[in-house]
Amino acid sequence: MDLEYQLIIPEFVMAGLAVVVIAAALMFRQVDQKWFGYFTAAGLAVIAIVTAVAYWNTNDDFGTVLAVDHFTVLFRVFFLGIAFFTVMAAVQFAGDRLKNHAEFYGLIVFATLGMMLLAASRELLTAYLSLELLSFSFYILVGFNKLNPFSNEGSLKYMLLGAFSSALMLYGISLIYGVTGTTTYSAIGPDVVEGTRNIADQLASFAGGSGGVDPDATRPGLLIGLVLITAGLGFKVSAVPFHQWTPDAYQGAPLPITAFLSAGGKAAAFAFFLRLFSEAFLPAAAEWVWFVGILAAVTMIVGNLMALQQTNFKRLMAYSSISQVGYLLVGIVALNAADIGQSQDAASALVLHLIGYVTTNIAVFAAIIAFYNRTGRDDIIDLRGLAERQPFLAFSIAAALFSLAGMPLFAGFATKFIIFQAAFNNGFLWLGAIGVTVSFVSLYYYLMVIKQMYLYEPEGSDRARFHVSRPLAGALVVLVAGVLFIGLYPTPLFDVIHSSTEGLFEQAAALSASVVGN
Amino acid sequence: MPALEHILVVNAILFAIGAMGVLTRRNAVLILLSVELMLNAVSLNMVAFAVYGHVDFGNITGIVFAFFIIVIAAAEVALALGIVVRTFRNRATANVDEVNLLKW
Amino acid sequence: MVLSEFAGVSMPDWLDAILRIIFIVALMTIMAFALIYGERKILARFQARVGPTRTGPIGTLQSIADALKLITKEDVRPITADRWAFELAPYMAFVPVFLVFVPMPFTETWFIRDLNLGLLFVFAVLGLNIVGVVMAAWGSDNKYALLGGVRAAAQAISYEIPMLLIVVAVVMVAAGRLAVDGDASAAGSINSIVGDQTTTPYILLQPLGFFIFIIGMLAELHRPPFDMPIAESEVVGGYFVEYSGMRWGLFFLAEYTALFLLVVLASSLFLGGWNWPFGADVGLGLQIVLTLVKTTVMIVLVIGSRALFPRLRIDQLMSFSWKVLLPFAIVQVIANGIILSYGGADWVVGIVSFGLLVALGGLVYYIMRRKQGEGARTVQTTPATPRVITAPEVTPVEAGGD
Amino acid sequence: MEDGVTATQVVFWILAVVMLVSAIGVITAGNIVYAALFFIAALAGVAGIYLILTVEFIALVQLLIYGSAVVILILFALMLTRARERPQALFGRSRPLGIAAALGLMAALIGGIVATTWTTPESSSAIQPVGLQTIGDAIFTIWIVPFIIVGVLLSIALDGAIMLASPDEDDN
Repeated sequence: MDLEYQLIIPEFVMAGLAVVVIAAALMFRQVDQKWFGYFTAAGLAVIAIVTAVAYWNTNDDFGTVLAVDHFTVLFRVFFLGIAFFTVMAAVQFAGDRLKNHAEFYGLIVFATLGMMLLAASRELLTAYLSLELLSFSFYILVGFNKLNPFSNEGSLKYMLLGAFSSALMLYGISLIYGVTGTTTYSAIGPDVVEGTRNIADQLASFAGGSGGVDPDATRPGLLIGLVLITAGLGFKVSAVPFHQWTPDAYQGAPLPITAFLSAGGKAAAFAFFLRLFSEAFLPAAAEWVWFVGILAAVTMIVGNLMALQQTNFKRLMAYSSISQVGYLLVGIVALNAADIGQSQDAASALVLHLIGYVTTNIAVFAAIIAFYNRTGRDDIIDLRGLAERQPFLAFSIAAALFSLAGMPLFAGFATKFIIFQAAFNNGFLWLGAIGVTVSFVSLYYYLMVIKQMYLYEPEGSDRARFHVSRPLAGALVVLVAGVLFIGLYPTPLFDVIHSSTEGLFEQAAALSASVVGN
Repeated sequence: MPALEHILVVNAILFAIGAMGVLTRRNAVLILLSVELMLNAVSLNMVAFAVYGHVDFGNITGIVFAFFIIVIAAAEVALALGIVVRTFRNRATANVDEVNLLKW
Repeated sequence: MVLSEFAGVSMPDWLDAILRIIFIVALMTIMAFALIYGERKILARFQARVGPTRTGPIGTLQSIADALKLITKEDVRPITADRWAFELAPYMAFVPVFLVFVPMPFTETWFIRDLNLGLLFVFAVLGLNIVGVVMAAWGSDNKYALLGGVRAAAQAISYEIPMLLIVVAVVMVAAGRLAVDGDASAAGSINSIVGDQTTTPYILLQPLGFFIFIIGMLAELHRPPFDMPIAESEVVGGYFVEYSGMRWGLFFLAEYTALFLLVVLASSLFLGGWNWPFGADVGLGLQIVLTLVKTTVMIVLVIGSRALFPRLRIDQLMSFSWKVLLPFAIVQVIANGIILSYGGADWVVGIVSFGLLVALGGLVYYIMRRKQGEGARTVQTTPATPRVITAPEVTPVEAGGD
Repeated sequence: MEDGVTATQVVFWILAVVMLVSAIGVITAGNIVYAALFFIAALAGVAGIYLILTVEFIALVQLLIYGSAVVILILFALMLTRARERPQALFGRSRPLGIAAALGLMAALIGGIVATTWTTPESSSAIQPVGLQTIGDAIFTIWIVPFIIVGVLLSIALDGAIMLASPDEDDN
């Protein structure tokens, strides 16, 4: 079997980068640790640029397991960017508060590698293993501050629940495999159509014992598999009934890792979600749309309501990110449209919102990291008077929070608008309505933070102005500019995304054509 | 050979027992053991599907999948025990709800 | 196969199975008695003594006398011990070893079953032995037992890895050679590996493998110089310190049987087992003789190492496995892969492996020299533990039997 | 099935009962070591079922990896975390809820499985054992990427476990 290894060179280079960083730290013990961070960041930037240039026009498969198409390349560059900004934001933090720096950066790179592979997978075994690669890196990274009991605890809970959710998802995968006989997305698609034809009727007839249906097509196992996969994925993206680990892991993790977890972890899980549900399960959309819809609604509502009562900034961001997951799930629900074009619009809207949300979130966290480097505190009340002590940080946080709340001019508005529009267009009025309503609720808690920064005087012994280290400030400027840019002029980004999601729907388009043909 | 449905039902029971362990136990090591039971049920499921449904088509996906699940489970145990040992060094307990600085 | 052929009659399956089990148990017991007697005699020679002489002609019945004493001895369980773990542990340690007999080829046709995955089977099943050890250690509720058990577990997992990798390397070579005859998939079966060594014993192709296998074998069996888990001067006998009577005897039987089995395995993998190494076709009788001679030579080697080498420290033992043996085993596997996939000849494999062995020796020598140079002289010059010289408790059997 | 109750089926049910009873033992044992020992029994049952399904390779891998490695690691952790000798409550407060949820899951799974018509070969003689070579070929060609990922993943797990568990200078 001939495999075109040149397609996955970036992944190999990533693994090489991580190994080099870890090995270099063993060899050069005298070097200032921050250089490992800058070296990693430089490596990530180079890989990102080279990948973007060299692979953009690729549309190929690596064996049966990976697809290297526009979608993959877009997400490769996206994840590399996330990792780059995380590392830039982490350098000073890690130098001050962590040990084993090289392993810290190495694990960030490995986690990014897992994300890249996850976005590229078009086969369940590969996807599962990539997801585990990603999760394992995060389990370690969350517990990285190993003398801090909060960090241990977050890591322990995250790990145990993560393993449990993996088991649920795997059971679902096994049922899907049992029904369809394959784990390749594109091959699942047609079988799913076979398998779910009239599942509702079949279930009804099974319950009624009438037995009047064709036994060859009686496959509720498929439905259970779908539910379990969604539940497992719900854990990974922290959708609501499965969100318990999120606040703990977020609060326990070192701050840069909280940023990385909320941005990268979520983006990767959604890339997987999107590819799986559009390439493999779209033909069965009528079966899963109701429970994903309920998941989305509950997630939006509970996430926002829980966020209202938080006092710790990390926990606030945890619940905020949960509510954002709700909005993203609306995008998944909206995949179920009358025609393929509308589905693709929904997918593009989802990716756009993902990019906007991630940019914003990293901006918030970069600013909070800068604040934490100075003060070592992360409760909301500690932000008091930040506008006087460090106006730029206060402005960045305010801008990013406005964006998360979905205020016009900022990224959040444009992207949320498009995603809700997709939901409205595809007939999910109620979801869109819930989303818009809870967005107003979210404005309240974001404003509380902004109020602390702008309306109160600084408190405590340390009221002096302070400086932000230059690399971190630079990264922050870029991120805030990105938030404003996406908010004001999302069209070019949307076009790029739209061209990348095209490949996801080839299968579904072919299938629907054949159905129409019949 | 036993019927496929019988194997699947046995696996489902094993899986549910594991889930019950995860939901009722509070010691980290015991939760981990329960998760391992669930993973065993899954790999058994995979092998059963591969053997009954698809081997004759040359499809051994399920067997390969089971192999990888076993490997992952081992790695998971190693890592989880590292974390447990770490927690124990800091807190002298391995019970997840005694580890309660954060709300569980 | 073996028994029905041997007796020249056909018999029902269940009878065949029962006879095989009886055969194994008998062989196991006899081998253990012989080994214990041989060990005591050989060690005595190393120490300028004569060993057992009183029971039977030149002491040959000593082991049987010991066994009788063990059986009649009171079986004591400490009051704080965990009942189930304590009482089941000897069986958990014993049964896996018993199962390892299944794929062992004593001659071309004498084996219980020629498993296609025989090598994997041996290691998978033998690994379970350690569960019994840990159960005993935990169940005894004794500090020294627990220490011994933890040491045994650490040692077992550490040395199993290089050993397994080396077996993989051997299987790669075997598969390459068997593929010429058209059946590479038989390379997992021990008997076909032995069958392939008609002209070249694999020790010539994988000298590094032989070395690592012997080291790993000594460690797996807790034989000196790797006997930290049962070192009397450190942990007063280790994990079975609280055992007495027949339960203790079971641990002992398991240990000696494992020694015998691993020696048979080593001679099958590297010395050609029942095969005459220089190209002659051998009949059944000669095969038995060859197996016996090869195993005896290796047993003398193993027992001799007990008398000749000082005991390591536990940290030295662990670093040796992880920092020296494991990297070399990995390099060996990679080297074999590269050479074989590019169609290299057998002698290339052998020379590379030999080169690696020399490099390993050089590395160990260099480390020891550097340690001495750094002033860690005390570590290196600590005399061989007094145990080896005086050896009043050479085998616990003797200690009990006197 | 066309061939009535065969010996294999009897063995299967014995193994299944052993496996399930041991699994219940794992989740109800009052002592962690007992739970680990029950776990070994459950694993042996699973390995036995693999043997019935004619996949010796997976059975042996199961024994090799779980039997030696996992169990040793677990007992190790028990010893390391055993400093405080007092009876620990092993069950959480929400026990009835957990049991109910798990029973609900079980009912749903069994219902789904029974209601589904699975693709099976016409007779059990159509089931061919899978050779080791087939599995090896598949892993190193079709599944080479997963294989590499697993390699990376194992090294990460090892690295992380060592880093997290190793004592620090300012450890107490």
